[in-house]
Amino acid sequence: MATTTPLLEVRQLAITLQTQRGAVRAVHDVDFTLARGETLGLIGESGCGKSLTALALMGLLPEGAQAAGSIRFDGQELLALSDKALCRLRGNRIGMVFQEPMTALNPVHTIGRQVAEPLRLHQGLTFAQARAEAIALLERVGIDQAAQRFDAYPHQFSGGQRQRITIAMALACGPDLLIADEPTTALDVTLQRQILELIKGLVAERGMALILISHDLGVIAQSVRRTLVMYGGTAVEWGPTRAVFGARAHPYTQGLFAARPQLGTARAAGARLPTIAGTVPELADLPTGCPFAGRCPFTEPACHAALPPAVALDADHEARCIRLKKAP
Amino acid sequence: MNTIDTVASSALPTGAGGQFDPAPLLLRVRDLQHHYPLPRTRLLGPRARVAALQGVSFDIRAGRSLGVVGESGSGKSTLARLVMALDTPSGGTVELLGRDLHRLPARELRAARRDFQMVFQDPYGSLDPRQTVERIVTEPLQALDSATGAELRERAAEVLAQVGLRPGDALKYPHEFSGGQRQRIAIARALITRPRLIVADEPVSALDLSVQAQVLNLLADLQEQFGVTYLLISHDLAVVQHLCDEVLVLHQGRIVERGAPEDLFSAPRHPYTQALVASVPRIDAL
Amino acid sequence: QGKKDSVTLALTLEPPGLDPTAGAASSIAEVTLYNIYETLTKINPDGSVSPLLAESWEVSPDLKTYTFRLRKGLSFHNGEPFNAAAVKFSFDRAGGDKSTNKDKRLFASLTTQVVDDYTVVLLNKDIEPDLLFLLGQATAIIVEPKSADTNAAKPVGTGPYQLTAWSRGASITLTAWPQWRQAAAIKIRRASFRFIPDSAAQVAALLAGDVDAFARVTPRSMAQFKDNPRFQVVVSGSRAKTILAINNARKPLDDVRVRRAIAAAIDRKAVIQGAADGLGVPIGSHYVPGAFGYVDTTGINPYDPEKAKRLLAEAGVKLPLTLTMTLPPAPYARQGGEVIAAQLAKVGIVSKLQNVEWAQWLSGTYGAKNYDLTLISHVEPFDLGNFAKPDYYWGYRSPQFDQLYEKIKHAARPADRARLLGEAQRLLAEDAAHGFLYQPQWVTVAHKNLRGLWKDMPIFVNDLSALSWS
Amino acid sequence: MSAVPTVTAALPAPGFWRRARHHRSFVIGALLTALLLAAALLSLVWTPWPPYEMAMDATLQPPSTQHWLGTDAYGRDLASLLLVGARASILVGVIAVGIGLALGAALGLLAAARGGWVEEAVMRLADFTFAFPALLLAIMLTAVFGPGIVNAIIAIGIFYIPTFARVTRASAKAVWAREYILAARACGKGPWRITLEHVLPNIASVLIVQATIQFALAILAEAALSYLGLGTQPPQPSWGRMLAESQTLMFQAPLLAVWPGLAIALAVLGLNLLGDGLRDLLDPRMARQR
Amino acid sequence: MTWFVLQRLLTLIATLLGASAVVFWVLEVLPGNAAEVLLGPDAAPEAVAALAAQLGLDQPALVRYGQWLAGLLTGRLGDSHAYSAPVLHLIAERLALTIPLALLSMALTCVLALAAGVYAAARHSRLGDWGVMGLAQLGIAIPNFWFAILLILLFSVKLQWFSAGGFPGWTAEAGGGVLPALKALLLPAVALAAVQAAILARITRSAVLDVLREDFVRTARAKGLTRRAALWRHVLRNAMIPVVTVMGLQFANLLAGTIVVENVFYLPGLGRLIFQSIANRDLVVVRNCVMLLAAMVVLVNFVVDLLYAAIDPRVKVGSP
Ligand SMILES: Nc1ncnc2c1ncn2[C@@H]1O[C@H](COP(=O)(O)OP(=O)(O)OP(=O)(O)O)[C@@H](O)[C@H]1O
Ligand SMILES: Nc1ncnc2c1ncn2[C@@H]1O[C@H](COP(=O)(O)OP(=O)(O)OP(=O)(O)O)[C@@H](O)[C@H]1O
Ligand SMILES: [Mg+2]
Ligand SMILES: [Mg+2]
Repeated sequence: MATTTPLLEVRQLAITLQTQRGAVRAVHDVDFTLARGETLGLIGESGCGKSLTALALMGLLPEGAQAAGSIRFDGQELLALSDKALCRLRGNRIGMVFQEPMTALNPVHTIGRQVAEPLRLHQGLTFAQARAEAIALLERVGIDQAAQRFDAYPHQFSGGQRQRITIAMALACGPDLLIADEPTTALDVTLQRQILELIKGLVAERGMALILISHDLGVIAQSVRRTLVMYGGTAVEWGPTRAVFGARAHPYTQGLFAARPQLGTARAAGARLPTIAGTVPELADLPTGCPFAGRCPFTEPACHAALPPAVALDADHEARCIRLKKAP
Repeated sequence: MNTIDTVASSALPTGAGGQFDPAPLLLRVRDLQHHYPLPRTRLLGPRARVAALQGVSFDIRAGRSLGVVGESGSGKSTLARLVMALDTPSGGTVELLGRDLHRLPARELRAARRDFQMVFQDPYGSLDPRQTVERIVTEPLQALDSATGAELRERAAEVLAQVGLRPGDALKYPHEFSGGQRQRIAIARALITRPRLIVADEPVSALDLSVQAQVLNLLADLQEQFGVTYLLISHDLAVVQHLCDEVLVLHQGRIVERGAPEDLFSAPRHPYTQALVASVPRIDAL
Repeated sequence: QGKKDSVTLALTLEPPGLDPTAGAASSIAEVTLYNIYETLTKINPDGSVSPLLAESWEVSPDLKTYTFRLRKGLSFHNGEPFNAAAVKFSFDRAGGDKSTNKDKRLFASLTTQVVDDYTVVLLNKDIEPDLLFLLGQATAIIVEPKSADTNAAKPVGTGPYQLTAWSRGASITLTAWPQWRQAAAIKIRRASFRFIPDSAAQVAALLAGDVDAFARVTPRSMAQFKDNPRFQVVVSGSRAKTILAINNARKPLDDVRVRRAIAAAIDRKAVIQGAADGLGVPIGSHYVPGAFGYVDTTGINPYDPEKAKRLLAEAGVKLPLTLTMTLPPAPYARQGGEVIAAQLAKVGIVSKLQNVEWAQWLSGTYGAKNYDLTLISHVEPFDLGNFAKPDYYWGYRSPQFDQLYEKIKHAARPADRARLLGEAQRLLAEDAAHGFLYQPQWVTVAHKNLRGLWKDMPIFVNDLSALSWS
Repeated sequence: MSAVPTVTAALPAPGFWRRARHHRSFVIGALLTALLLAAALLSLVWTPWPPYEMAMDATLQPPSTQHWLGTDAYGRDLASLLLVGARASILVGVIAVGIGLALGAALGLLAAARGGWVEEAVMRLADFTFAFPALLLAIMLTAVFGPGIVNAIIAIGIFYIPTFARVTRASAKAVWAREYILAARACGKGPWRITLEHVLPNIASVLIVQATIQFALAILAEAALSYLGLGTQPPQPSWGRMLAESQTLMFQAPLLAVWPGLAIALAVLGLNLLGDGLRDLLDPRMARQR
Repeated sequence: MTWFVLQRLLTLIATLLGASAVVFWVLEVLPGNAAEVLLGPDAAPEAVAALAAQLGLDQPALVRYGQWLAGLLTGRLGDSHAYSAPVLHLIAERLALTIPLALLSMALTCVLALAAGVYAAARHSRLGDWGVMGLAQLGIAIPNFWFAILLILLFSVKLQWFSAGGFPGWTAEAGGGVLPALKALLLPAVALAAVQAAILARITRSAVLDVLREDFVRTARAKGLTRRAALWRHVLRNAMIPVVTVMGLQFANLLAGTIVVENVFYLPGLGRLIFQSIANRDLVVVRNCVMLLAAMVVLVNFVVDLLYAAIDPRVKVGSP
């Protein structure tokens, strides 16, 4: 029985924010499931709700934000758990890596102490045990001379090294699920590649499930098996990465892919990139119905009526667009 | 002009000899060096220094665009600041239209600034939040000559139209615009003096994919229309490839490779360029 | 109950040192006089003089030779004997070149002769009818030659009390000296003085029971103790004169009509109310009720604003007349100044109030005579002579008064003196030398069971040996 | 060094007044401050009684229909004195803050613009002034030039110079690090023009907030100086002086101390709340979040 | 680090030297002199002149400045004009009160302010926050001498728990002792601390709130720390960085604030000594006291800088 329940099951997730202009729904109608060992990518432009979704999974939404729907982790309803119970999960069974390696570490604590903290907290290790374990972890994520640098402070490390340290922290207790929220956006491409390789390797090695958030199509393409494209707080298309990237069923997905300058294709003088008209609207200004309505070249009155239902296109590949239903 | 070897040849005095290329030489950078001093750690003894640029030389011909790529800390921004004469180099020269910018008297340099302008990375940070778009856009003119208010207004309306903003936007404040629109404002500011050269330091790296495409198109259009020359700095190889005729790869303050972007990115020679190109995540890898 | 033999007194100001011959602060005398140090004569609450270290004395008819017979068998706290040599040393020192005694001039005119161990003769160059009173003041204490220079910190005298502790800024503690001649009669074995300048703190300290008696408390706080059964309030007369001093040398104040106008513009009752909360007796001249030869001169320049305006018009003064009024920091001056300024304003005299520190008052007003009007209390008991000093800060010059004063100095018969004094008072009143305001009264607030407090206070003194608990 | 909020707000941002209307601290603060100003202005044209008129037969009266707040020890009308006293508070605040702001901001801007040894010198000078506690400085100055409101104000103002210099420098440096400054330099503008056109407007909100705080502190400082007898001098009324004078009668006529105390507390409270409100309203981070 | 300390020390000495010159010349301009004040208005002019000569007031200013500086270096500060006691002794006596008073109120300030500030920040925008910060607003708005009088009214006059002022001294022989002395200092310390604590509480609150918004707090929470644990382990030390700076500045204000409170509670402290000595023109005392205060302030700021380095590891490599 237990083997059939997915590790993570998100249903009808909706997140409401208190803003100056009243309560707005920042995320709505997001569904996905994740089995053990599976990898999922969340992709979308800035402000589409990727981070809020991730924070909702951690139970760390900002003050004034409310989550509704259902998040079941290993059969347990997270939205119903007390903060205390959540604390036992966080850092223990669910780990998270954040975008900014420069600010994600406490500047006044040594990195060793910070890496050892979840170990002492969740596994009740003594200081010496935690230290040995933390050094091993740091070495595993590629910090040279980890034992010597255990008592160094974050400012004594480079950006790439710091991101490795935060990964070590997230992995310390061997979580079942790792959430990485744009873990490489602040880094160079060469470092980005190293970090992504590291995460991929660790996921494979430990059999963790991974949720990787990025706005870089290439990163998602190379790192995860399944992809979920978000726009305006909603999942507009999801399925196996190969299928989503290949079929590009939703007009937003199409627009996104087209706008991307590609490396390697020969440069034609005066070549123009196809663009998506308009700009991403504010949360409070989102149109009713399909959030992409208005910017979408195929907008029709029906688009504004209601959020289009998910249309299954392929095994596991679905998208929300009314045009898809009409298509054969 | 594909390899490092060409540095030597282009370093030769061109004089009237450059005529085999139809476009005249606009910018000539020779052996540019720059050090930043580090804070003293000991009472006596020498101050440590960071060599941000170590002997960089290149030329840009009018109407062409040169891309500069390289990892963080390779000296890209330093190069931009030196070309813009915002800092004094530790060594080397920057000649625009035959004049060494760093040897010009202050007054002449100010006048010469009409010919070269800059676009910055951060569309939120590079516009003064307390000035109207009109004031921001006309800033280079305010600093240059004593144009009347009416003239300034007219010129502002003109450039705003050129970058695709509405006339009504002139009296708004930056925070009323989206990132892409802000970058347009920044570009309008650079365009207003009808410069020959625009130095753009990471002009699109803070923008979303869909907005980035709009700005890249705008830059391309403007070049076509006005024949502006770009010195485009970016860490995104694809962006550079899309816009530039020639690329320099900067590594630890030195040029390690240069050439046409297609060639360079399809067949990198220098190990560093190879690593760089290999690291770019691609969707066609699927 | 434990209070039976100790008492805590409070004073507004702390003495800077404990040597009254080296400083003028009245607080020095308040702590030391008759307690640590003694004088040849003792001034009584009613202003009369009785023997103290001198058993008796004789005065020559010309008032120039005084013969004192000293008490025998006394010694100083340090064990040295008290005798005629000590008296001579004390007086010679006070009048000597290096003397910093406030009354240096007086002692300089005295010659002290030792007749035998217990008899001294004082020869005075001038006539000083009040010499016996003056010899009872703190400046005339008898000191012991060897310890004289260290008296400021380690006072040595012949008095009933000795200094036991001085925590500077906070308190001084005196304890009874067992070898004193009538040690058995002393009820208070231990007395401490606390220094509380802030008037609110004074009230609080009394109400909280921290102090048993407060001599010369700020009058304004008296009201809250009058009806309180825990306290007794003693209101005592004084020899002080609070005046609105006028710079007689300055124009237009050199015109007697202008000065009279000022005097007529002042409603003394209101001033007494405002400056001293009603605790004062109006005076019309530089002399106080209760002093020898006093005459009531308050009717000479009565409160009459109309007359004041007339006088100013007569004098041809252009109104509004702007005068500076310099006010030293004492509350009576600051408060009274405000009231007087309001009164003068009614007759067209605008007074610019200038509040100064004592130091500034002493150097600017008193020293450099740079002022028009100033409000000040003169506490010296007999100081009519200041009107005859040509260089005094008042700038008052009157040949008539000078003659009169010369006569007073040489008038040996009390009746003559009284008449002459009366004449002098009237002259000053008619000349309107100053705006004479009132004789202040001192308020002592004390625990209701404390006995022996001085009813009247010709000089500032806290005679501990007279105190007891009932 | 110091905790200076790096506020680079957009004034007049749209919705400033709309947001302001709903900001509790701002509304209360603005009302109290307006009340203070109104009292001072009113006193110029009208007071219930002539403020300097004494009535020795009507001293220390309790509040009545005649004297709304009662009378003082000279029989003067307390309500009138309070109204006139507001002038002193405003005078102290405006001039002291004016001195501090004018000189301090200039020094701070200079330090931020020039950097290097100039900055070092300015900051050391500020440290130097800080080495003398404010009250001590005031006492010494009033001792030299005589007590009085003008000297008290100058003393307070002098002490404000380094305070403003530090705040200005810190926020100006933050502005100097922004890219739009680089843009202005790329346009060929010199440091003085940049300071005037870009830096000053962008740190204005910080200075405004600081000014309201210092204003409040100045009112308290005047009260403390008056208590020590070094502030406003008679017959001019000031709240500090009224409070100081009422201390003696605290046990007899407590209301005498209550009114000026209340007036000071409300004025200071108002200014502080106003400053708090402005800080929130002018901070773009807050603007975006709420 | 050594360079850092050395440089701070050098500027410290320069500051003090500058301060000494300013202090001396400011006092030089004061009208009036100690001899006049000591002997009062009725004194004979000859006596005043004799006293002035005895006190050395008739020497040129430059000579006296030199003598004073030399005295400062050798520790021979001379005698007070008014008290004719050694200045060093006088100051030491006063410091025995002022330093404990300042420390006591600083301790009170810190405890109150940190507790209130952290509590309010933890309850951000809730009732507890409003309550505590309302109190803090009130604390800032009330003049401290007024508050002191209220304390006396309540605790000394009404309840008679404490004496209304005065200081019994630290030793039993002067009628005091450690406990009575502390008891005498308690109300003044509270009066002094109230305002400072209110200010510091507000700063603490906003510092804690600022740090709470930092990314690393979210990281800590993501590790499974409860809100409270994250606050204690990760927020506080970071929030201390701005708080410590303000505390340094406050210590200076506190030293000056003692002048007022010492007046209300008639405590023989350094503040009142300065105040009185200025009035008495006892400039020897004033000069040295002011220098002492300045030195303490500068020193405290120096210590704050060092403390900074202790709290924030980034400072060590940092710029001068
Ligand atoms: N604390 C908050 N208060 C108010 N609005 C918020 C808050 N956090 C996020 N939002 C808003 O919610 C929306 C979704 O934010 P989210 O951070 O999830 O976007 P994202 O997809 O992660 O974007 P990015 O790529 O920029 O990180 C945005 O419009 C954002 O402005
Ligand atoms: N003001 C400065 N003081 C000291 N060192 C500096 C300064 N500015 C830059 N550097 C150093 O000079 C080197 C080159 O910096 P530069 O900013 O030119 O790099 P970059 O290529 O623009 O990097 P990025 O992609 O991160 O913007 C780096 O090592 C950097 O640390
Ligand atoms: Mg995000
Ligand atoms: Mg850069």
